[in-house]
Amino acid sequence: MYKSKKWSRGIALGVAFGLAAAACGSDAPEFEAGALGAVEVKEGESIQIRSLEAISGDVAFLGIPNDRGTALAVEDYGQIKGFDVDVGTSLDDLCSADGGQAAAQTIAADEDVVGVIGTSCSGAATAAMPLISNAGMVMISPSNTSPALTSDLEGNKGSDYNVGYYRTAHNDLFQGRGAATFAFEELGLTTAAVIHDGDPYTNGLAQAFADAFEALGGTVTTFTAVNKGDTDMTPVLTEVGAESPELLFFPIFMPEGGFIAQQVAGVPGLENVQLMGADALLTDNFMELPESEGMYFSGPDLQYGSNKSTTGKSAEDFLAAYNAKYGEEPSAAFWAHAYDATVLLLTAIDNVAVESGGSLFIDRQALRDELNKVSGVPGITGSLSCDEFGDCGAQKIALILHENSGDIAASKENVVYSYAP
Amino acid sequence: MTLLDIKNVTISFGGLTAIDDLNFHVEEGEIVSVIGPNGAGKTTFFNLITGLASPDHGQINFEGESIIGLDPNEITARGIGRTFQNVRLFPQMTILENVMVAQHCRTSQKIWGPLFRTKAYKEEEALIRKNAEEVLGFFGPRLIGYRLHQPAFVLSYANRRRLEIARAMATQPRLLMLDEPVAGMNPMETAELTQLIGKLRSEWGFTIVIIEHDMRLVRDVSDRVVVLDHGVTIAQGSYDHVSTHPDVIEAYLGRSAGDK
Amino acid sequence: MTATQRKPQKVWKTNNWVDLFLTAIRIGAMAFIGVGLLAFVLEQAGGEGLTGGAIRGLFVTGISQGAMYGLIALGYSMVYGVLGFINFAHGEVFMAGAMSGWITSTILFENGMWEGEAKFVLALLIVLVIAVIVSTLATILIERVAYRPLRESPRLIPLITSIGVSFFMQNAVLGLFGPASKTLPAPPPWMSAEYTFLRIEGTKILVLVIAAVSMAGLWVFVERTKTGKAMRAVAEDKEIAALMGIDVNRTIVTTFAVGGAMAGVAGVLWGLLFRGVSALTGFLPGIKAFTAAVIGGVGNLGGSMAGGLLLGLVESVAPLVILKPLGIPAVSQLKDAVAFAVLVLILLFKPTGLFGERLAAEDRA
Amino acid sequence: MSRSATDIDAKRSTYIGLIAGSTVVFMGLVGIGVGLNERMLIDPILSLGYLFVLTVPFVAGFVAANEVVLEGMEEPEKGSRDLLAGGIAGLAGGLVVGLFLVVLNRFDLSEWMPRWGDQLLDLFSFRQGVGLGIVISLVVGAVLGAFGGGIHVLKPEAKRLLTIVGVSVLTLAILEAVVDDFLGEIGLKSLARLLYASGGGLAFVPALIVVAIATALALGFKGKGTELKNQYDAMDEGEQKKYNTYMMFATIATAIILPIFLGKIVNELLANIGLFVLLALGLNIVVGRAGILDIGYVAFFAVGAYAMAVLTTPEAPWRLNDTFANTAFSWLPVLPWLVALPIVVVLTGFVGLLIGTPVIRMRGDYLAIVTLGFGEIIRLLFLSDWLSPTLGGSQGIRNIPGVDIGIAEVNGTDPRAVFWLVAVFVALAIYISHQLETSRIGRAWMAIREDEPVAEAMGINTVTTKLFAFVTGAVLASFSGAIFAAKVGSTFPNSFLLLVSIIILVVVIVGGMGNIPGVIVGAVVLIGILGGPKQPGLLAEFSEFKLLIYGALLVFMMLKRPEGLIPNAARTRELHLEEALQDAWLKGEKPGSDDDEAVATA
Repeated sequence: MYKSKKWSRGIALGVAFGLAAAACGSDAPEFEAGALGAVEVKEGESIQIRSLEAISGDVAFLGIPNDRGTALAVEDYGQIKGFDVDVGTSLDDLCSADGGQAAAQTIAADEDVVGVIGTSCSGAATAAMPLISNAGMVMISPSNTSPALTSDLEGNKGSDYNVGYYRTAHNDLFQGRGAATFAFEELGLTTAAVIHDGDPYTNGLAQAFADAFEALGGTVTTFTAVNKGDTDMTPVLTEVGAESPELLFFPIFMPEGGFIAQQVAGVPGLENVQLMGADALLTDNFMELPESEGMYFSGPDLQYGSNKSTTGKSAEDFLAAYNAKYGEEPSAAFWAHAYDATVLLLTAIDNVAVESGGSLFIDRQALRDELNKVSGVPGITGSLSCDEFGDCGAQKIALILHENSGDIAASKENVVYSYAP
Repeated sequence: MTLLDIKNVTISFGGLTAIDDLNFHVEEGEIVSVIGPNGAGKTTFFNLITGLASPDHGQINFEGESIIGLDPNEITARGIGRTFQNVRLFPQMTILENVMVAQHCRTSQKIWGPLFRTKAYKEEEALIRKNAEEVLGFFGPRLIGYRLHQPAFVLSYANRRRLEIARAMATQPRLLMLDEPVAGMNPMETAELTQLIGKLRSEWGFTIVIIEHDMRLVRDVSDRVVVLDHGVTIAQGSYDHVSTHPDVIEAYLGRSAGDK
Repeated sequence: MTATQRKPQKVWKTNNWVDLFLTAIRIGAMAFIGVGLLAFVLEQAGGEGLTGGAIRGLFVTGISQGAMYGLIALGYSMVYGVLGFINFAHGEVFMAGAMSGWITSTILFENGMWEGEAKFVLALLIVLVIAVIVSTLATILIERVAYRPLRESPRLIPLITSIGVSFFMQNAVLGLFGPASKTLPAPPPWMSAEYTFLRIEGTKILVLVIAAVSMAGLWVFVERTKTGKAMRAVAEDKEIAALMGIDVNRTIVTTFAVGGAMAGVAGVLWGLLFRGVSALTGFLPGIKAFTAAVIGGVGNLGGSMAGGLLLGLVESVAPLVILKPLGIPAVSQLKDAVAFAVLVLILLFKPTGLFGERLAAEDRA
Repeated sequence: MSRSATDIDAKRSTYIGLIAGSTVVFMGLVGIGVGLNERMLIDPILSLGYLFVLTVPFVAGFVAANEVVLEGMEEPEKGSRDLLAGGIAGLAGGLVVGLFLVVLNRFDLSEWMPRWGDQLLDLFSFRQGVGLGIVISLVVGAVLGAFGGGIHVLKPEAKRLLTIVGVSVLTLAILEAVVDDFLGEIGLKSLARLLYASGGGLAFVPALIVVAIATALALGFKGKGTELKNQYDAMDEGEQKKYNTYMMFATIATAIILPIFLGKIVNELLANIGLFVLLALGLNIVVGRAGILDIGYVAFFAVGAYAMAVLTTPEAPWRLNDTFANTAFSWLPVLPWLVALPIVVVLTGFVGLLIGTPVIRMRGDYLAIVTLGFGEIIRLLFLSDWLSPTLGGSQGIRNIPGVDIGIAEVNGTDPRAVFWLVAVFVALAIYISHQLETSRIGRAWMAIREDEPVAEAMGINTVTTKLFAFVTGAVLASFSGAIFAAKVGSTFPNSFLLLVSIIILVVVIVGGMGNIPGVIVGAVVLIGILGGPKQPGLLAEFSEFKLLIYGALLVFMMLKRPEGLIPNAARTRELHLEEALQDAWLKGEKPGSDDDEAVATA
C-alpha cells in the first residue's frame, strides 16, 4: 500500500517540476511597465480579452447578439502585431449585480486579461466595474445606458463611475432628451405620462425623459409604474387617463408593453393619446401587434447606412456574416455597438502594444490613456469619440414612426426625427 | 378537596351532541375510571378538560379556578397531564427527549442560557435529565439504559404506551389523565400496568382519571367508576355497583352488535 | 418528585401580547383602509377623482380577471377539499392550457378560422376543447407521478413536492417553447366592440359568459351526478367513502381532472383577454387563485368563485381607490402587494375564509 | 434458486426504457443536450451535453435490472439476465430516440419550439444523419443499458472501484475551474495547462492518467475508510468527543488556511456558497426543526441587506433626499458595518416578529402561501417608487462600503477576505443552531414539528416557541444579507426574488432537513455546482437549466429520499427499522411483546 502511494506521488511531483522548469525557461524581457503594470503575451500565446454579457435568462435576447458581435469583430480584426486575440469562454452577467460581480471576479483573477467587452445590464456593471478597474483592466460596454456609470453629461462624474469604464451605447440622458425634444418641439405635445416597469433600465430612461420633458417646459402628468408579470393594465391606464395626457411614454419591455398598447383603447381620458415606446419595444413580437401602429419609438439610431468600421465592414456585411454563422437575425439592437466596442478595444491594444524580446507587452495605463484619446474613430454605429467619463458612443438618437404592423422593416427605417447633440 | 369540578358541560359538533349537560368531579387523590361504549364521548370529555376542545356552555374548574378558554399548554402548566388513545409520541425524538420536552412548562431557560451554556442552564438541564430518568425508571429497565437515545419509533407498542405515560408524568401534573392505557397490551402487561397505576397514586401522589375498556383494570384500580353513554352519565359509583347497573349492561350489550 | 409536594413552579404567561398585537394589526389595517376610502370620497366630491367611466372600466376588468382567478381557484379548492394540500402546480396546469390555446389558435388563425362569426365560434370551441384536454392530461399526469405516492405523507410533503413540480413545469415549458412571450391572434373586430348599456367589450362579455357556463356545469356535475356525489363523499371522509364502495383513487383523479379542465378553460380565457402567454403566465395567477380560494373558503366551490371575483375586483380597484388618495405614487406597482395584503387581512379576520371552509374532518384541526 | 437467463420482466424493462427515451427527447427539446454540448468534460470524447444524454439509458438499464427483493424472498442470482433487462430498457429508449429522429427530420416545428432543428438532429444522430443515427441510437442505447444492468453483476469491490474512478474523473472535469485556479495559485499553472484542453475539459491522455491514479489509490486505500469508522465506533464517549474536537479544530484550520492557496475564482465561489450556507442554516431551523414551511424566507435576506445598505452607505438615497437629509434623521451618522450589524439584526428580528405573529397560528399550508405573500410584499416595497426616496427603488442602493475591520476593508474586490468573514458567521450560525437545537427550546421545536397538538398538550406554548424559531431564522438570514450588501456593494430588488426562497428550500431538503452537516453539504454541492439564483456555479453552463434541475430535484427528493442526501446515519438505519415494524403492524400483528423489539433492534 505504502509503495503505491509513494510512486503515485512521485509521478505527480515529477510532472509538476518538469513543467515548471519549462515555463520559467525563457529570458527575462526588457519592458518598463506603467503604474498599473503590463500584460505580457509570450510568443505563441494569444492576447486575452473577455466577453461578459447576459447570455442566459430572460435578458439573453440582449446579451447573445452582443456576445456574437464581439466574436465577429475579433474575427474581422485579425491578429494584432502577429498575435491572436482570444475571447475565451463567454461569461454570463445574469443581468444582476451579484452575477456581474461573480463573473468579474473570474475575469480579474486572470492577470493575462487585457480588457472586457460587457456588460449587458447596467446593474451588473455597477458591481463588476470596481473589480475590473482594480485589476487595471478596461471594460467597454455595448449596452449599458445608466448615467450613473459615466456622467450626467454636464461634466459631473456619475455615482458609479470607475476609471477604465467605457461604453459605445448611448447615455440614457441622451435618449431621454431626444425623445422629450421630439415630443415637445416636433409633435408640440405639452403633457405627458410616463410608465416604467421597475427595471433599472426602464426606470432610468423614464426618469430621464420626464426630467428632460419638464426642462423643456412640458408637464409630466403621471409618473407611474407596473410590475413585470402584470397583465391587466386597466388600473394603471385609468390612473394615467385621469389626467388626460397628450402623450404616453412607456419605455418598457414585452409582454407588458404589448398589454399596454392593447388595452389603452377604451380607457377614459386616453382616447386621443399618442403612444411612444423606446428601443426595448423595437422587437418583432411587439411591432406585429396591430395596436402598435401609429406609435413612435425612440432608440439609438440604427440607420447605419454606409458607415464602415475600421475593419472595413458595414452593417450589411455584419448582418450577412451573422446570419451565415448563427442562422438567425440578431434579437436585439446593440450588436453593432458590441462590434464597435470590440474594435475600439482591439485598436487601442494595437496602438499601445510593444514588441520586445519576442513577447508583446500591453501597458494597462497606456491602454486607458489611449481609449481616453479616442476621437472620430469610424465605427458601424457612426463616429466614435470618448468623453472623459467613458461615453464613447455615436450618441445619435432616432425617433421612428411605426405605420404598418405588417412591414416592420419599413417602420424601422422610417426615421422621423434624429437627435444628435 | 375537589381537584376537578365539571358542571353542566355541553359540547356539540355540528348537530351531534357529544357531551350533554355533564356533571363530574374528582377528589384529590382519587382514581376515577370513565367507561362507556365506543362513541360515548369519553375522548371528547378528555379533550374538554385538557383544552383541545371548548365547551358550548358549562363550567370546568381545576383547583377551584375555571380553566375554560385556557390554551392546552396553560392547562398542562396548571397541572393536568394526559395520554392519548392512539399513542401520539414524538417518533423522531429519542425516548429521553420525549420525556425531557414534557418538562417544558416547568423550566424557563430561553435564549442566553442555551447559547452560552450558563451555570443556571446546565443546572436546569441536569434537573430535567434527572427527572426524566426518574419517570422512565418507573417502568423498570425497559426505557432506560441504551434505550434513552433511541428514537421513539423503534419502541414496541406496549413500550410506546409506557413512554406516553412517562411523558405525561414528566409534565409534573396533579391530575393525570390516561386514555386507554392498556389498549393493545397482553394480559401480563395489563396486570403489570395495573399495579403501576396503583403506585402512581401511592408513590407519586397523582390523582388519576382513566378511560378504559379493559374491565379488569377498571375493577382493580378504580375508587369510582363513571359510565358515559351518548354524552350523558348513565351511572356512577363503585365498580360493583356500576357493573351490575341495568342501564350499563344495556348500553354495552344492547348496542354492541351495531357498534364497530 | 411527587406531584402533591409542589405547585407548578412556573406557568407560561398567556399569549396575550400576541393577541394584542393581532388586534392592533386589525385595527391599523381597518384604519388605513378607512382613511384611504375617506380620502377617495373627498377627492371624488371635490371633482378631482375618477370619472364614472373610469370606475366602470376598473370594475369590468376586475371582474373579468377575477372570473379567471375563480376558475383556477376551483381546482385548488377541490383538491384541497379532497386531499388537504395546496397543489402549487395548479397554476402551471392553467399555463399549459394557455400555451395550448396559443398554439391551436395560431394554427386556426393561419387557416382563416378566425374571421366570420360562425367560424370564429367554432374555432373558439376547438381551442377550448383542446386546452381542456391538455390541462386535464397534465394534471392527471402530475397526480400520478408526483402526488399519488405521497398520499399518506404529512401534508407538507406533497406541498413541497408541488412547489418542485411547479418550477419544473415552468422551466420545462420555458425550455421547450422559448422565453419570449407568445402573442395570440386578435379576435375579430366585432369582439372588441362595446355592448350593452354598461358598454362592456365583447371579449370580456365572452369571458364572463364562458366562466359562468363552466361554473354552472361544474356545479351540476358536483351536485347532481353520481361521480360528483362520490367526490363529495371522498372529501368528507376517505375511509368511509371507501367502505361505501366508492373507488377513492378514481374519484381523486376525477377531482384533479375536473380542476384541470377548469384551469384549461381559464387558460383560454386568459389568452382571449390578454392575448399574451409565456411559460411564466401560470405562476402569479396560480398563487392569486389560491389566495382567492382561501379568501372564499377552501373546499367551498361557490366561495372560491366569489373569492376570485372579489380578489380580481380588489386588485383592480383598491390601488386607485385606497392607496392613491393617500398620496402614494405609482400605485399600480403595488397591485400584487395589495392582493397578498388582502389575503393576510382576510385570514386575520376570518381564518376559514369569507364563506367558510369545507374540508375533510381530519384536515380541520 | 436458479433461473433461466430469459426470466425477466420484459414489460417492465420496456416501460422503463420508453420513459428513459422520452426523457432524452425531452432533454433535447429543452436544450440540455445542445446547450451543454459546448462544455467539454473529457476532450474530445465527452461533452456535458452528451454526459446527460448518455447517462439516461445507463440509469434506465440500472433501474430495469434492479429487482425489488421482497422480504423473505431469496435474492436472485445476478447474471446475464441483468444485462438483458438493462439492454432491453436501453433498446426501448434508443427506439424512442430513433423514432424522434424521424419526426425531427420529417416535420418542422421550430416555429413553436426553438430547439427543434438540425443541431438537435446532429446531437442525437451523432452527426450521422437520420438513417445511420437510428441504428446508432439503438446500439448505443442497448449497450449503455446493458452496461447499466451489468453493474448489478459486478462484485462489490469492482463496483466500488468503478465508482471511485468514475467519480474522480468527473469531479476533476467538473472542478476544472477550481483545480486550474488552485494550481495557478501555487505556481503550477503549467500542470493545469497540461491537464486540461485549451477549449476546456480534461485532455484525453491526462484523463487516462487520472483513471490510472484513481485505480491505484482505490486499490491502495481499500478498506481504510471502514477501518477508521470502526476505530471511531470503538472509542468510548469521551474519546469520541475528543476526536470530534480535534476534527473541529482541523476543519477550522482548513477553513482559515485553505483560501490562501486558492485564487479569486474559487474564493468567490466559496464566499457565495457561504452566504447560502448561512441562509440554509437559518431556514433549517424554521423548516427543518420547527416544521414551519416558510417560503418567503428571502424577505429576511432582503431586509438584512437593505438595512445594512441604508445604515452604512454615505450616498444612500435617503441621505441625498431632501425629506430626510436635513430633518429628523440627519443626526444618524454613517455607521461602520460592525456597528450597524447589531441594529440590522434587531431590525430583521423585529420584521420577523411582525411577519411571524399574524401567520404563526395558521395551518401549515396557509402559512406557506402567506409567507410567500409577505416575501413578495417586501420585495415590491423595496422596488416601489413609493419608497424609492429612501430605498432607491429599482435603482437600488449602490456604493455600499465594505466591512472595515480595522486593519483592512473587506469588500467584493477581495473574495478571500469575504470568505473569511462569511466563515466566521457560518461558524457563529452553526454554534447558535447547535446550541439552540440541543436545548430545551430545540426540543420544543422538534416536538412541534412532530405533532403540534400533542406538543401543546405537553405544556409547550406553541405560538411563542414557533415565533422564536421564525425570528431566529430571520436573524441568521440577516447575517447573510448584511454580508451580501457589503460584498456586492449594491443591493437591487431583483436579487431577492421568490426564487431565492425556493432554492434555499431545495438546499435544505436535499441536504436533509434538521441536520446541520447535511444542510452545509447540500449548499456546497448545489450552490457550488449548479449555482445560486444569481450566482454562477462551477457548471456555469447550467444556468439556463438550473431551475429546471432544482425543480426536478425537489420532486425527486420528496418522492425517493425525503430524509435528504446526507441523513443522520443512525436515523436512516432506524427509519428502515420503523418501516419493518410498521409493516408488521399493518399486517395486523400488533407487536404485543418486547420480542418484536428484539427483532427490530437486532
